[in-house]
Amino acid sequence: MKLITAIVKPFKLDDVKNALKAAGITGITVSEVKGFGRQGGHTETYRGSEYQIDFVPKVKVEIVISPDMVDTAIDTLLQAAATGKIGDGKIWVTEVETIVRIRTGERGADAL
Amino acid sequence: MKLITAIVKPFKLDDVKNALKAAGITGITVSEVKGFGRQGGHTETYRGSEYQIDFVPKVKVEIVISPDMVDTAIDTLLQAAATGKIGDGKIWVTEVETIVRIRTGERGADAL
Amino acid sequence: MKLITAIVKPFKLDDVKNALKAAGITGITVSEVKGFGRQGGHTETYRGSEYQIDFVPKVKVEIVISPDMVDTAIDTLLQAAATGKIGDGKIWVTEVETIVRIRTGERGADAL
Amino acid sequence: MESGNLSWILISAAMVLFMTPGLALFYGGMDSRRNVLNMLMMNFYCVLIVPILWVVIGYSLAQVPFENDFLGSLDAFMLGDVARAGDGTTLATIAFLGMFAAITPALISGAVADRMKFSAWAIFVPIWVLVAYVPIFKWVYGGWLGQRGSLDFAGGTAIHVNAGIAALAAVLLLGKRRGEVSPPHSMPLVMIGTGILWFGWFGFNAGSALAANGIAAQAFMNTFLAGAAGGLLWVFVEWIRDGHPTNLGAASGIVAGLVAITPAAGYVSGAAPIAIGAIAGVVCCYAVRLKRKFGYDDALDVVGVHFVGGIVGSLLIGFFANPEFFEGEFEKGLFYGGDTGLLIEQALANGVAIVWSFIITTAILLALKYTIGIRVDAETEHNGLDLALHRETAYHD
Amino acid sequence: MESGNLSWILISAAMVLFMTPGLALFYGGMDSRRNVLNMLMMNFYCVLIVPILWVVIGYSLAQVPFENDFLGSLDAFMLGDVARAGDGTTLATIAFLGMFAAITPALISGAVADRMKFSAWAIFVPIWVLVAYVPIFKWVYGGWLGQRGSLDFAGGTAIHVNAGIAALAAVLLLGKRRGEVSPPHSMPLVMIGTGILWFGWFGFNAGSALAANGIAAQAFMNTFLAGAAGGLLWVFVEWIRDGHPTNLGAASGIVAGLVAITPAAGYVSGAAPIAIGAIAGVVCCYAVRLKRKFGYDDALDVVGVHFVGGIVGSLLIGFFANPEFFEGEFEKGLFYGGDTGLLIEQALANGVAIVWSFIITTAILLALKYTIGIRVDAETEHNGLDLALHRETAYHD
Amino acid sequence: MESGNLSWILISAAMVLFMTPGLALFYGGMDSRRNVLNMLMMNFYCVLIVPILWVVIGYSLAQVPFENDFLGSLDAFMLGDVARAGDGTTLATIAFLGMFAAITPALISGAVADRMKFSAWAIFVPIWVLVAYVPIFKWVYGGWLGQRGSLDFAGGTAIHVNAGIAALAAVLLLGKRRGEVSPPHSMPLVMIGTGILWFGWFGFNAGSALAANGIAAQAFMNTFLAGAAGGLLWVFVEWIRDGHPTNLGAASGIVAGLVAITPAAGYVSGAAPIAIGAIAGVVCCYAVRLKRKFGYDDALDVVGVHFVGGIVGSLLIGFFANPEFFEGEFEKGLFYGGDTGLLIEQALANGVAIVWSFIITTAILLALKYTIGIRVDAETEHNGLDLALHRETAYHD
Ligand SMILES: Nc1ncnc2c1ncn2[C@@H]1O[C@H](COP(=O)(O)OP(=O)(O)O)[C@@H](O)[C@H]1O
Ligand SMILES: Nc1ncnc2c1ncn2[C@@H]1O[C@H](COP(=O)(O)OP(=O)(O)O)[C@@H](O)[C@H]1O
Ligand SMILES: Nc1ncnc2c1ncn2[C@@H]1O[C@H](COP(=O)(O)OP(=O)(O)O)[C@@H](O)[C@H]1O
Repeated sequence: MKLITAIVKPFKLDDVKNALKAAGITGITVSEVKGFGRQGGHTETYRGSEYQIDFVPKVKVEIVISPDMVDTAIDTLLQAAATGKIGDGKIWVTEVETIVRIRTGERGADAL
Repeated sequence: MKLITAIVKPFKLDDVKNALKAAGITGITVSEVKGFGRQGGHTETYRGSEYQIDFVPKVKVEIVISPDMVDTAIDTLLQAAATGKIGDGKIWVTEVETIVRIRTGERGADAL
Repeated sequence: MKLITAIVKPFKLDDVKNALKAAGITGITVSEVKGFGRQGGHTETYRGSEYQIDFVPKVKVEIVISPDMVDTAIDTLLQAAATGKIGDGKIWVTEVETIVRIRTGERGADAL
Repeated sequence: MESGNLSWILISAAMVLFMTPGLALFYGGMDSRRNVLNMLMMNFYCVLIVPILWVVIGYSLAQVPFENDFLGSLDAFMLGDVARAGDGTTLATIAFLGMFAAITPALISGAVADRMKFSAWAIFVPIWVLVAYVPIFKWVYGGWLGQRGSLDFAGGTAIHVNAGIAALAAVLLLGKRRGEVSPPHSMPLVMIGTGILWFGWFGFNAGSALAANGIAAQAFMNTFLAGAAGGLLWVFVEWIRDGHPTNLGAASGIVAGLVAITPAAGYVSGAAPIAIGAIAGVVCCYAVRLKRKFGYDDALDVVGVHFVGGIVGSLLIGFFANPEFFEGEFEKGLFYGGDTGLLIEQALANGVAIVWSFIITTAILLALKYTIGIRVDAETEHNGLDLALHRETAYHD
Repeated sequence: MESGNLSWILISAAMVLFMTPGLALFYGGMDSRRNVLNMLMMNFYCVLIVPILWVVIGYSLAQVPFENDFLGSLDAFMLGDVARAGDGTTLATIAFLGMFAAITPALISGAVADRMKFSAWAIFVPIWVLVAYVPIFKWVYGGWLGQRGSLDFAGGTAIHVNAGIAALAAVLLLGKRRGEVSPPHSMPLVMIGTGILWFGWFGFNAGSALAANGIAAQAFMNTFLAGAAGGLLWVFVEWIRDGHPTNLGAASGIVAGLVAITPAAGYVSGAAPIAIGAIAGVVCCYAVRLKRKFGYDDALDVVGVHFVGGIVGSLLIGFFANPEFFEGEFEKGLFYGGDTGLLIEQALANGVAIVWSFIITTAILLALKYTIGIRVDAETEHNGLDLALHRETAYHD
Repeated sequence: MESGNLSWILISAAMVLFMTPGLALFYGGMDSRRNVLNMLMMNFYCVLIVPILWVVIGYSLAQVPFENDFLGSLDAFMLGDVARAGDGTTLATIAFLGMFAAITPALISGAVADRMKFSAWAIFVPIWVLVAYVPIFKWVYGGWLGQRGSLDFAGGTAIHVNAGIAALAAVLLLGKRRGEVSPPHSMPLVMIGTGILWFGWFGFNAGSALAANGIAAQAFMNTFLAGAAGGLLWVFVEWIRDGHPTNLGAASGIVAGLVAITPAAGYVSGAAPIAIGAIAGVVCCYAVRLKRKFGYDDALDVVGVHFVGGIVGSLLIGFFANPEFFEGEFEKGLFYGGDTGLLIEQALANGVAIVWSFIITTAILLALKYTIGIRVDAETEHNGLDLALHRETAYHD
């Protein structure tokens, strides 16, 4: 099993979710994160005082997936999440040793 | 060292925390996430317009733990978090190479 | 590639970010989490009723990094995030198999 | 009627209307994120159904003719000829009283939070207004309790004690909430609500003079001082007892002081409002703990604040009533040379209201319990009422 | 003028001022987190620029002299001698009317949410007030439409229909929003706004009597009942049709009922306000769906609530107007023995307002479209207008 | 007194009471999530302790007898016989003035945000009200400064300059906040507060006529125009200077305009309120930057808005005062043919207020600093004051 973690732009989340679904991926877990990278932040102005906001809102998508699906998933993510502008985000993959479905206790591929 | 990640239903968090504590697990990190899976989302109605909310609120629990405790932890999680209804969530385990306690710089089991 | 995950005190985030930047680390992803550990929580009082709040606000910092930078990063984190008081948090390292930059599809060290 | 008096009744009525959204926010902020909309809806619903009910038959049953001992009549059904009255006084007064009728059942919502079926609430409210509120209102204002000499300037007995004991009856029937109780999801919302409530309460109390005169001014001053004293003392008790002065304590104490001065606002003066507010602040600060002792689950302390505060204020009239300062004819309180007569009347009026309201509330809810049910199922309770009952979520990113 | 009347105009004016922030919150809560500040700003901007415009030339063009058929004059430029008037009546009335002028363009903001350039809005508002609002206001109040016998007590035609049709014109020109539409980011904010709006609406309608008299009292009562009936019926329709009673439904229905009673408030009585509110509640509950059918993107339903509600109320005057209850001289509605004359006048007045407002709005926005542009770019729309246009974010941790 | 006048004083008083919660939200929204409750509590505390203080001795010391030059007396201790006055005028006026006394120290809270001990605040407020506010109030109203001819209609010198300079003294003693400063945690809260403040300010200024008359109407109009002009100009300056018009700019400009018109509201007319508001909007928009230049940490710009705005408005009276429009007897401003006499009196009165308030504030805080301490420890500051001082958290999930 593999865990794919993708950091994407928030407004791309719907596209990503739909594309993953279309690619046959049935479960994902999503969270709000803030990113710091090349994209840089922005300044906000309050009463003429500038606040440097270094972190940009991003969404993290986590997918536990069988090894043979990893490439499909990455391709799908690249397609759905890319805008071509700096800050599109990253995808990384890590090894998962065990996966269990809480409801049934099933393990491995059955748990997905 | 292992990292156990569990996605559970929000209202189960207290039970999970208490059960883990009772099982001798002294530290966990928790975050709010949104899940997409078999459980499906729901619709909300605003002025008669339906909004499909695909994501269900979930809680992510992360536990870094020594390898010999992994099974205990998983069993505890299964017990505490299961309701038997779709959407109870997943548990997955990954390998951790190093763990450090920031306060002291201790590493490995001492850092837990 | 490695993934460094650090749980730190929220008010240390700026220091951490600046220190990492100074150490040449150009990208991080941050999220709000709640921690449960030795530090213990606190009670809040509403109309004389006490609520035990077990979880302490923490910030999770995730850094994907080339293996040779891991020690630098950990040292930097230890320096910037430590206050010496209980609850300073943890750092853990896991192996990353692939890292992709969404914008370009670049992989590996180029993707950072 | 002088235009100045009408102006005062009208603005007072608008201020009391504003109190129901204020109460909704006060309660809603204390509630959890997943139940806040149900709380808001229970409150707003009152201000949708009760006004209609009030002008159709409520006012008529409650006030026409004023002399009736136990109940009015249907003579002013759909206001009858009343609307024809040229100078607007009667019409304005009916609207003003309609605002009171709307907020009274809304007060109960705080107790039944997090577990009551909205369908049951929707049926409960109009029936309760007709069978519990209207009669008690009649007895106190113009009816037999009022004629005996009991005093209730702006609705201590008729509103706060009445709603407070109904809240107790309701939570006894509903039972406790499941799972752990959440702390207030938004204290700023609670404080907005508190601000609106205090603002509106000036209309509630000083408007009850039904004229811009000396009594109104005194009621106004009393509303100012009792709210302040209630908040101050609650905060001081907390500070000494628990070690921390809290916002929720300040808010609760302000409301407790305001509740207590409500029945007394047009009968006391000088330092009395400070004393009444302060006593209510202290007593209610302890009274909200009773639920833990006795085990009833009064979610947002309607009993501890409105019932207890209402009783405190109502009985203290027996001590502080001071007719010298007012044109009205009423008994002196004990501290101003009166005998226990007034105090006894106060106790009697409240006793009657308590018994009647408790019985009626229980009867209505029992009937609902064995028909459509009054409590949501466990899953709804766990996941929150907002989504299950209203298909809405309070906050979205 | 009696001090009581002046007191009533002053407090009414303050209440109407309060409505614009209320509207801002009502709309802002419905909007998404990344556009809420732009929404608030569009509303607050109206209450910054319009007051100045109103006293400099707006009032003069709209009302001085009252007899003019089509437009006033510049005789009261910068209020002229008006401010000298000793007893304050005229001054208070001008301020009161200035609040109306400010909130009218603010109503439009809900439709153009999430995509309009703020610079275009900043230019649009004052021009629209001068060229669309001022003339229609004049025609209806004192001008040719009013002289023919059409009725508009507090601004159904002049304000709600006018702003509502302008909203339609604007969204037709702006086009649809990109991407998926977010549900309300904060329902509690919506409900705060609703509470403020209803409170303020008592000043809006009952204040329009410009005295604390019987008409004011009746308008007050009508405002109470129509708001309640509108909310109640909208909720009931939802409950039956969709299975769930919602907070946004209650809020929308209250506003729909209030919109509909606005033109009628000083002309109807008895059960009529309940009927008018109820009809508006039902009709608007269905009307907000029209945008899906016809494909215009009226973000926060300004057309469905203000335009449709305004039309409903305005036409229903033709049925419910009942001069018996009022001192004023006006035609009887159909239900009170009148002929269709009044109804026809109502239809004509609204027809004129619709045509004029639609054309003017389109013309202004077309001119802006081909000069500075009226729509933000796609990236701004995706990321939210708050940051791009105002360098602010609504919430920070 | 006519009922219309009393009605106006009563509603004005209620509106001013409402301003303190409004101010709390205005400040609280600008503050960070972890300090918002402390901010709310500092504000609400003022409206708990000051009313009591005011009726017990404050009013008596400040106003009885009116002729005294420097200080009143204890003749109206606990209001003395005042409450007996049949028609309510005096009582209503005392309540009205009590609202002013309560909000004045609350203004200071914005400056000391995020680091002051609540225990120190709790002691500071009542002492400051007695020793700084009451004397200055006396001197300006009825006392030696007023007798010399200086003008302060609704509290520019006595309230805004006074509180503003106290804020400066306080932050100089407290020192800067540690760590990075957070942007406003909830702009919608700021805008709710702004709406409430503007609404209440009509009571504040127009209510200060203490009657519903021509002066009240003019003060009302001025409050409308100056708020609008202040907001508009601040936004325009930002837009031109920084490239973006902001909500916080609109809110700040409205408040700046309102502050500046406060002393002048009953003395100017025509275009003057627009000029005064506009000048205050521009000046304050630059003045809030002074803190960066001079290095004092005035957290929420009490100095830049209230002190500077108050001075601006107070001095502009010397130019714009126009007795022709009013019944009152006062000097002409420079623009209306007056000499520099009035301007000099204005400068003198403010100078005296500045010196007295600065010294007293410093003295009280120094005494507190060396006894119980005035600043929280570093850890409390890092983690937020809400939890450490009040055992509350603003938001829970
Ligand atoms: N080394 C890294 N570790 C973890 N997250 C990263 C890293 N670098 C970038 N990110 C995440 O990816 C997001 C996009 O990165 P950025 O450098 O801005 O643009 P791009 O992905 O186009 O190169 C960042 O906001 C951050 O959340
Ligand atoms: N493949 C997956 N990768 C990551 N998270 C998943 C995956 N599948 C499910 N989840 C998470 O687990 C939650 C529950 O999954 P779901 O399919 O709804 O029910 P069940 O766990 O009962 O099979 C989801 O809401 C999601 O957060
Ligand atoms: N075993 C663990 N797994 C995951 N997170 C942990 C673990 N132990 C601690 N943490 C995280 O680290 C934080 C600090 O831990 P704590 O035990 O309070 O103090 P310290 O790090 O100083 O020993 C916790 O709040 C929690 O977020």
